[in-house]
Amino acid sequence: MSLGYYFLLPVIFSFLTPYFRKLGTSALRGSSVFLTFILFVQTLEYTGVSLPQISQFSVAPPIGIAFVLDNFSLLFLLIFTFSGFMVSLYMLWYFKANDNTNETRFYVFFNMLLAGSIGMILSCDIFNVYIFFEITGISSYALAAYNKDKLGLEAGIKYLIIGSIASIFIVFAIMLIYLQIGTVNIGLIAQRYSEIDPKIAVLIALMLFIGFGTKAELFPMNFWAPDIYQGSSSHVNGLFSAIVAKSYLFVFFHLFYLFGLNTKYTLLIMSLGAITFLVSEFTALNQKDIKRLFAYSTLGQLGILFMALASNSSDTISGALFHLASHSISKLLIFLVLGILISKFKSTKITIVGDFKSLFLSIVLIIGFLSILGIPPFSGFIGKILILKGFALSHNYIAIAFILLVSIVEAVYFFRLIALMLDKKRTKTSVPVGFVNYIVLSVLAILIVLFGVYPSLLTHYTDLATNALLQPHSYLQFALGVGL
Amino acid sequence: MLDFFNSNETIHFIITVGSMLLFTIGLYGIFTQKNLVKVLISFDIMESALFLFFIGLHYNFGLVAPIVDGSDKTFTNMVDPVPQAMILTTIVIGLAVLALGLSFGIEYFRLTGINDISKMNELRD
Amino acid sequence: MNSIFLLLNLLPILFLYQFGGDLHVSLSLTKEFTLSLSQTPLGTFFAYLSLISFLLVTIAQKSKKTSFSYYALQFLLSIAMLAIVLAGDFITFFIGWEIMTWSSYFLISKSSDIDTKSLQKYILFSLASAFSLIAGMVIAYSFANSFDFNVIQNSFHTMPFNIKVALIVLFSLSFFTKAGVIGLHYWVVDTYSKAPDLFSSILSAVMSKMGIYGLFLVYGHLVGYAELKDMFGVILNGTDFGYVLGWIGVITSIIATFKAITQDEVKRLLAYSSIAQLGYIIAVIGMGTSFGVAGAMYHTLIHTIIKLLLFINVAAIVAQTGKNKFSELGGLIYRTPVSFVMLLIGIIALAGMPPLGGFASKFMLYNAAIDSKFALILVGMLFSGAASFLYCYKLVYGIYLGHPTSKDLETQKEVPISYLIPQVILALLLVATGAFPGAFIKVINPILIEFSLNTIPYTSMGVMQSAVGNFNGLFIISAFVVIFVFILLLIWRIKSKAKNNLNRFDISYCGEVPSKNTQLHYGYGFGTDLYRIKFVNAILKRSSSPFYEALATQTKKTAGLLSRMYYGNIHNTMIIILLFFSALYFIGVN
Amino acid sequence: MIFQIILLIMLAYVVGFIYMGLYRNITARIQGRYGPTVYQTFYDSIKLFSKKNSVSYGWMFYLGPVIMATGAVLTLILVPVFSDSDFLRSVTTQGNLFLLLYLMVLGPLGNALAVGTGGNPFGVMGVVRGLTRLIGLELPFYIAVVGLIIASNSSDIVHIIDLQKTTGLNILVHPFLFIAAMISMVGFFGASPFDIPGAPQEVYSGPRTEFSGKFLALLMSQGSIFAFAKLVLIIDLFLGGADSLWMLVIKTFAIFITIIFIGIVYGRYKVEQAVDFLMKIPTLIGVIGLVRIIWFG
Repeated sequence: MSLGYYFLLPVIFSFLTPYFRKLGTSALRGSSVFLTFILFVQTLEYTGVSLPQISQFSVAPPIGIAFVLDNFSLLFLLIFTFSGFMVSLYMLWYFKANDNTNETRFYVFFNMLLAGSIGMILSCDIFNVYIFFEITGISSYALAAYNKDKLGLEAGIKYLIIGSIASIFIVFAIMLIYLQIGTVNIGLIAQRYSEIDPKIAVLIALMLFIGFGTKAELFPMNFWAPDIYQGSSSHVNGLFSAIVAKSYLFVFFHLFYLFGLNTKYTLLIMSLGAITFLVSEFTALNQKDIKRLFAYSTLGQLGILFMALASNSSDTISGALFHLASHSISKLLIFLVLGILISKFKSTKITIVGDFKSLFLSIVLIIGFLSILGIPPFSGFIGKILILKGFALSHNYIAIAFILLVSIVEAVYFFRLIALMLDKKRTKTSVPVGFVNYIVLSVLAILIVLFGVYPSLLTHYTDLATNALLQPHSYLQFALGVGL
Repeated sequence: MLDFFNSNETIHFIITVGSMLLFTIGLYGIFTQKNLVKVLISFDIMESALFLFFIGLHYNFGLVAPIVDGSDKTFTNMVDPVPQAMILTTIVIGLAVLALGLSFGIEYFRLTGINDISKMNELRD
Repeated sequence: MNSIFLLLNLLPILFLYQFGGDLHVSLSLTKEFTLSLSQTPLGTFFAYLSLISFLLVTIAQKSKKTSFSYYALQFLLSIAMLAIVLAGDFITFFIGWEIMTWSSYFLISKSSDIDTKSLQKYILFSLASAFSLIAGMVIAYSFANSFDFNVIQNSFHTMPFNIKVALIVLFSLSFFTKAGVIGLHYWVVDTYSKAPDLFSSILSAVMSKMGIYGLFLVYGHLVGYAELKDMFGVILNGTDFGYVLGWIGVITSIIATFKAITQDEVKRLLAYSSIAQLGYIIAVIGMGTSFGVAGAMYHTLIHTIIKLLLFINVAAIVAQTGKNKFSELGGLIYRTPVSFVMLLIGIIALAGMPPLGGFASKFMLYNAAIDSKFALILVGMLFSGAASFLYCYKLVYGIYLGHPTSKDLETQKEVPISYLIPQVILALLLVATGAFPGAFIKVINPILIEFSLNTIPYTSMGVMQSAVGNFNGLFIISAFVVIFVFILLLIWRIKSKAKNNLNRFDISYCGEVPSKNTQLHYGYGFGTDLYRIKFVNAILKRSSSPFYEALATQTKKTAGLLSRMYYGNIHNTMIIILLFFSALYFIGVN
Repeated sequence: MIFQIILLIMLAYVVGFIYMGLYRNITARIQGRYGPTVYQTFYDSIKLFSKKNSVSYGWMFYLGPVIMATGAVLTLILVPVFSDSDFLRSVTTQGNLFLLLYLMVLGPLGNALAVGTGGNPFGVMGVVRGLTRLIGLELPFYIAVVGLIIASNSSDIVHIIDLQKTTGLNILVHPFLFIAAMISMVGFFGASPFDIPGAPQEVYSGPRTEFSGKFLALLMSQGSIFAFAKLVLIIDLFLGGADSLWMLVIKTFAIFITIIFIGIVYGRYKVEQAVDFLMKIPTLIGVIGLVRIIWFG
């Protein structure tokens, strides 16, 4: 299968959604499951193929779309397609158990979101990256607001405004690049980035930094993020946290290393990542709204990822990628469980965590929590220790101390939730889980445990991805092969 | 005198200054306006400024539009088509965002009667 | 269910026995991480200690209605501890450590009187301990390029001095927290007192010992006592390092002892006593001499036995009467005589009285201090020991002696047999260690060899050798028994008849005749008069809780302050982004 | 050996009671009273042993005094009475100074158990006061003992005695330790100013409130045996032991009379005052002696 289908299939499905709706709700839901399943299986097939691979096809020459899949993007592709698959399965239950008047709208934008985020990580043309960036953006604004309720719309509007700012920065940066070098091919830009007038280079770098950093929720550009998470539905938050934020993160660091910005900006990004981590974990302590709480938690984890990914050392980056994968799975798990609880209790107070009675949900939720906290034998532990080990190997002890100290703050609210869950004095209501959710949540939980006890399953890919990120020769060769 | 205006440098200068002025107007709008529609308009002004800037800088005096109609097979004397294609795409995207934003705004206004973005603060701690 | 888990708990013991001290397995997780088990004499000792404790506690659980998940978590906990003590590298150690942390957390949460605050205290301190450990282990990795204990041990002396100190401090902090050194003990008392009653025995007897194991591992194995001596120099006959640790331990022990005396809740008293007893161990663990290590090992063993015995005893009483305060108990001696005798044996050992095993371990501790000439530390230890008589007496008096404080206490029956079986076994162990104090030397000597220290001379099972004289436990206990029986017979034979079972109100009471409503149980109040002693008052009125409360408040305030940034105004957010860009641009361009 | 032990117990019993009598007599004379005869306590003991009835509150009440007496006797036989003689040497070598320190507390513990069983609040009050006082009382004594152990590098009492033949008596070599130990000893003998636990005039009767008949007799006898043992211990540690019966009597009497004279001129401290005092002056003196040994010895 050509890489182009990664983009085309979701788009086609997205456009066909109203038609599927006419065929019936099961066709609609089934189509999405089918799509994400195909994409996921296809991605699994790529794990056995020698990479990078390229697919190129023209829309209107000379503007063609060229996709390059290297090991770095493969890891993200795996995460995205897997998360998408899980969410689409989950939605089978969700729309059955809840109001489904907005179902069509959700699937349109869900498929579009997949198209956009996958396109963003596969595209080797910075302008196409921008286009996919916008597609992802528009579909996530729409997903935030798809219920057309007050909070959702507010979230959508806020997201849209922030997205517009980010896109202006990115457009500006791309224009400046084109004016300076006359190309939008990432490979060529990477080769010739050093030829740019230093003052303009700083401007371009900063604009890209602000543009993608805003979307990737880096402090101090992330004041909007908790609002969006609070306003959106829980499963949408799962998508934001597992797919959307990660795709921006991908572009951020892909360009960061390709353009050789790592020599100059490492310290800046690391310290901003650290501040993100610190501020969000502290802020999370006071939250009363469960979705907002986990928004802060997501911000915090992204902060760690920023710290680790910017660190320039292959050990840390490999750990960070592991952590990223683990975080995606765990957060998805948590948000999906929260979705079940919220749809039961019609409330988003943190106390709902203490009100339900379901052994299965408690166990998977606790697994998710412990994994994010980095407690063995769950996958988050391996991620965290790999990151810390990487920092230790580069003798960056301040980062280690920082991460560990702030992690204690993180533990405060996670264990407050767990204590709430274990509190026997609360009256508990039993919660229907749904057959599909048993499967989805157990798969996620099992993966968390599996990566925790048998990490080489994943470290294999993260190591390859790290190599691909830090030594992008083969990527560049392929990217340069694209005529433009 | 006219030659002065016909030189590339002058045109580029005027375009740069003009579009940056326009950009500043948009920026001013963002900084001061709180009405959602006005904010969206400000964004569009900024975007338009960028489009003008980009297209304008790629226009050199004496070149024609890059339209291939089949009769002329030589691609000389044309402006670089890439920026134009890019801007076209960006305009489409900008339009989509604008439309989405306005529809959000309308829906939100219907529900709450608020169109001031600084008063949209139901989502907070 | 109980029998199933009893068998399950037997399995690891058999497994360990089967391997006969030579278990070396490793399993590669990733290219850097290996899970490896590697049995050392030290680990074997702690493994048996914890496994047998779990077995005994499981026996006691027979008559208490216990859910499957409780048993399962407890079994998981025992396996985690096994992983800790058999670990051959830090990854295994840490995984075991954390599984221990969360499985015990869930076990504690199953208690009926646990509250969120105590749970939070427990888990946060445990995690702080774990994070300190993780920091130490990654720093060690950055120099040794391996998590394997042996590799770290071999490359330790090549590390820079400040890294060595940092490692020792980090590891010590981690394990001190687990053992509950004063200042880091904030979680201990609440947790021990509010945990499920039988689980408190595991917490105090076994889990705190994992901290001690960690200290042994670091000081004896990873760093090595010789290296400690080289690093920090020598004071008197011991190391500087040991001297500092000695004071830490002694101060812990003294403060906790006085705190224990003033407690009203039985399990809180035991918790403080646990802190105090671990203080002794910490006081000698850093001395770097054979006697230091032997004393610490011996006291580890004895304290485990005693605390298991006492906590099981108290758990039985609490289960039987439903009361857990001295002010609500009393006068149970003739209702639950066997329990009383068991507790009596326990406190005699806890006070370090001859002829039971408690004295043997205290003797070893004191010898260690004498050996290093740490006289003031020794005096401190003796002093704390003297003060501990008070809480020992409070324990036995408050529960069993004096008068019953309520009617239902007068009709109590003896506790179920399943509680008594482990207690009897443990009491016999205390008698055995008292009679054969030398026997344990045989267990300690391989560990001393492992730490490359001189072995302790062993003459016979009954005799405990030391640098400054020895004592014959077998002789003492037989002399005690002979004299005891002799005097008993003598006084028995004296003609005068004792009027037995006198009415308990038939006491001399200033001419008054006490009635049922007269408060006669003096027990729960005692200890309060200690406040009148200046020195003790100075200790008692201080507490670590204001510090931690203030820390929590400050954290909350900081959180409040920081969260005001996220106040949901999108307009300001936009402006901040733009201003941030301009700021960065100006910095970047200039 | 058994014969020797019984002999020793008898000796201790007699000497102890005579000293007790002397204590009462001398105190009375100093206070300007006539006082009981020297043998009065001895008679009391005999009388109590032969009383027909005694009150018991159950078996623990019975066992308490026995434990106490056992502690006293065990202490007695483990303290070498005569230096340079094989008298009970095979027994004394089985123990050491640490063991003795702890055996000395076994008595109060047994007492406390029995008192607790009796259930008289005044008795328990006395016990608690006693145990609280013990905190302060032990401290200077421990310091002294630890100092001696470190100075002579042995916790074997026989060795400590032997060593004094070459280095000189410990009372001269380590005077600070001796003073500290002596102040403690005043308390151990229940003499003023540390006699609050018994405090007959104030708290009814203290720990012994409920005891009568043979139990009280046993308590008194063990008290006198124990007093003798303590005196012997002091002379062993500081005065080089005694090589003959006469020396033993003279030396113990000297110590004993000192204790009386110290005690008699002071009023009674309250518990907290006693502990406060003991933690300050004698402890400080002891610490000076100890520091002298470790750092300058």
